[in-house]
Amino acid sequence: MNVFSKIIFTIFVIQMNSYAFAESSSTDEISKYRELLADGNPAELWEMRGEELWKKKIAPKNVSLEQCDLGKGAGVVKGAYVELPRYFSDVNKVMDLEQRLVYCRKTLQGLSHEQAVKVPFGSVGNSSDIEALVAYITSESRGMKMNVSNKHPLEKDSYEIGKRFFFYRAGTHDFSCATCHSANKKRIRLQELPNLLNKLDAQKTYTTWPAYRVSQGEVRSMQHRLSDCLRQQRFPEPVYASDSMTALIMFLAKNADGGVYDAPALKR
Amino acid sequence: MKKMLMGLLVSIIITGCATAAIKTDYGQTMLTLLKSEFISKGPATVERVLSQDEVQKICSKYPVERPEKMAALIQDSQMKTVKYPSDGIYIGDWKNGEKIAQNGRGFQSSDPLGGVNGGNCYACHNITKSEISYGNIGPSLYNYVKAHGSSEQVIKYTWAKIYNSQAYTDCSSMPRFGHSGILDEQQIKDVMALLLDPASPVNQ
Amino acid sequence: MNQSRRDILRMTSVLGLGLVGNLFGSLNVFGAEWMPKSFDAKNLADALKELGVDKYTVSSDVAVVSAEIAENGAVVPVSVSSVIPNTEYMAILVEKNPSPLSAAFNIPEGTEASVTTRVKMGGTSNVYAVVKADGKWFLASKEIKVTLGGCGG
Amino acid sequence: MADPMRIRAVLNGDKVEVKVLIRHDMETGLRKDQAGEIIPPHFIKTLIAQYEGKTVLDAVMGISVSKDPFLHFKFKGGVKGGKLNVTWVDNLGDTRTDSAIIS
Repeated sequence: MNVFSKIIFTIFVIQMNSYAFAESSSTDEISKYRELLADGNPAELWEMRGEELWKKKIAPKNVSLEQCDLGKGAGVVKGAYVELPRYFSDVNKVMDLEQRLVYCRKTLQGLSHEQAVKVPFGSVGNSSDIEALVAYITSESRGMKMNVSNKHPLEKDSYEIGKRFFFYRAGTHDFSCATCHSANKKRIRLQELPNLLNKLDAQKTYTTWPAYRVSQGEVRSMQHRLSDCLRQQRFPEPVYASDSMTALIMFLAKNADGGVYDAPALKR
Repeated sequence: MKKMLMGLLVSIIITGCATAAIKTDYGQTMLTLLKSEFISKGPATVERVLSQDEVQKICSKYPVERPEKMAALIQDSQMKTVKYPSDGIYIGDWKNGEKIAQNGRGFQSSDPLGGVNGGNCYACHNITKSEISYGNIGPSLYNYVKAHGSSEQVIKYTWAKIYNSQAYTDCSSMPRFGHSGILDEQQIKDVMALLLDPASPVNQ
Repeated sequence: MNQSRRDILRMTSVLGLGLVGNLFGSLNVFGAEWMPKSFDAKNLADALKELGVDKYTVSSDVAVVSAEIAENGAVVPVSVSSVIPNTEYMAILVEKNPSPLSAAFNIPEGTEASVTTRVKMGGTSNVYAVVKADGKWFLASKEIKVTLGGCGG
Repeated sequence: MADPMRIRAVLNGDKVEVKVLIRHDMETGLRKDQAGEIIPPHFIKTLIAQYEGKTVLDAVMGISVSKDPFLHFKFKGGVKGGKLNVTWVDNLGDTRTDSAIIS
């Protein structure tokens, strides 16, 4: 190697090193940022409000949600979320948490469908009762293992439909869920993308939703997470708490089986 | 409609259990749900996502790998879609190219109809030294000219790659920017400049 | 609240003396008075002037603790702390924000001179901790980079 | 009506560690809504924390404190079972007081 190419080579090595360094120190600092934020999660405020709403009697029937059957019997909240979505014999279909909540608000509390799905996602000055209820209910499964059933044929169907949805490439940008979520260690900008086909990633992701999103100042549910993915995927808007979303959630939840539930969490 | 479908589903399963002959067509059920449970909003329409082209169909069915024949079919058919610049000029303004690379808007349900689309290149690629917030789904494009040169062949390849990525890589994650009408000819020229202009920060 | 009481409270807050507050007994339930001129100041120099910071020392006994990169400027965790004895007042200022002063704290005796909160940052900026101890002012700063979010925007 | 705060006060050695979470929009008055109208400012201006009547932290805040504010501080002199009150007042005169028992 002559002197000239040696110099070039050295410069190249230094540059590559500083590059690698810049990248790893950026991600280190971002992990530090997340750690600092984890201390004091505003989602707790949603959990508190959700618990009040769960127990609050409201018109027209003047009953609370305390008799709502989330799958483990009327009124059982503890551990309900880690077994959802699931088959419900009273409606003969598979429901996720939010679909079930809508059902309980309609049948138990007597709300119309419009009332029951009103403000599914909150915004400034327009907070969502649903997000608060979801925060409360999910918090009651913290520390438990994901244990989603696929024994019932309809549960299996829901999973398979969700799987087809996950791989469905369409629209102007040719995106599917899989475009961003089927390879390890990928990032969009600096945001890490979980590989939802990889057990550990799928568990880590599913068990940390819902979450307080610092970018939005709200607790966001799984339905919101999926809606926002679909928006960026250049897909039209899914109807809130619909069967297709339940199917997709079923696919993701089942892939996360065995993961220890740890939400509402806090995310960017 | 939905109820009917679910009813149908149930009956299929019941008969399926009995005869083990009829299997639920999950893909078809998914499409029916997509049609009935999604609402067009802004530039993101139900019709658009329901009308998959052949490429999208194959890539949905074979997300990871596909038979060689299909791969070749995709690449050949997509290469034929590439339209090179009408005036023979490939390189525009790298400063506009940088703006396009930074902009992630266009065709989302939250975007306006007829708005200016971005390329969102930084979402997946390292491009310039000054932007530290870049993704890694695609390869680094920093020092593009140093890595690839700037021969006519490279220029044409780069154009075609941006215009229709699947001309070279079947089922690439990269959108087919020209073919799908995301970026117009001038915008592609500007992105080309970002990669190939010696004055662009990519090559500094 | 009448003007004279407001003035007294403003004075106590500028002086930052818990003791003065105690002299007024029941008054201290109202806490520190909000200082419009300090909060409205449009640059760091003006904000410091309005806070009454005339002379100051850059001190390693004062610290701004945060991550060097914030994923989102809407919520940036910031701790300010001081090991200077008799620290009685601490303020957080974000230099490049439209109004740099973010928050200020009176630190009564017995309270540790270390407070953590979260601030909004319009973009990458120096964040300052301004501390008053024994009537003297001390400063420290740290640059915090604010990055973009994910795809689409 | 303002939502309740979440206050945690834990005795650790000779210091009480306090964490306060507040549900508040902390609107800057600089943002526009979807219709292009300025969203009026709405933010907490003052906050005071008192242990058995004695002030342990006294804060003033501007528009750049984050939405759903969080405060973390420590003070000496508290005992288990003692009561900590936190009160905030915002620019529209809305106010809220909540308390926590030191554990």
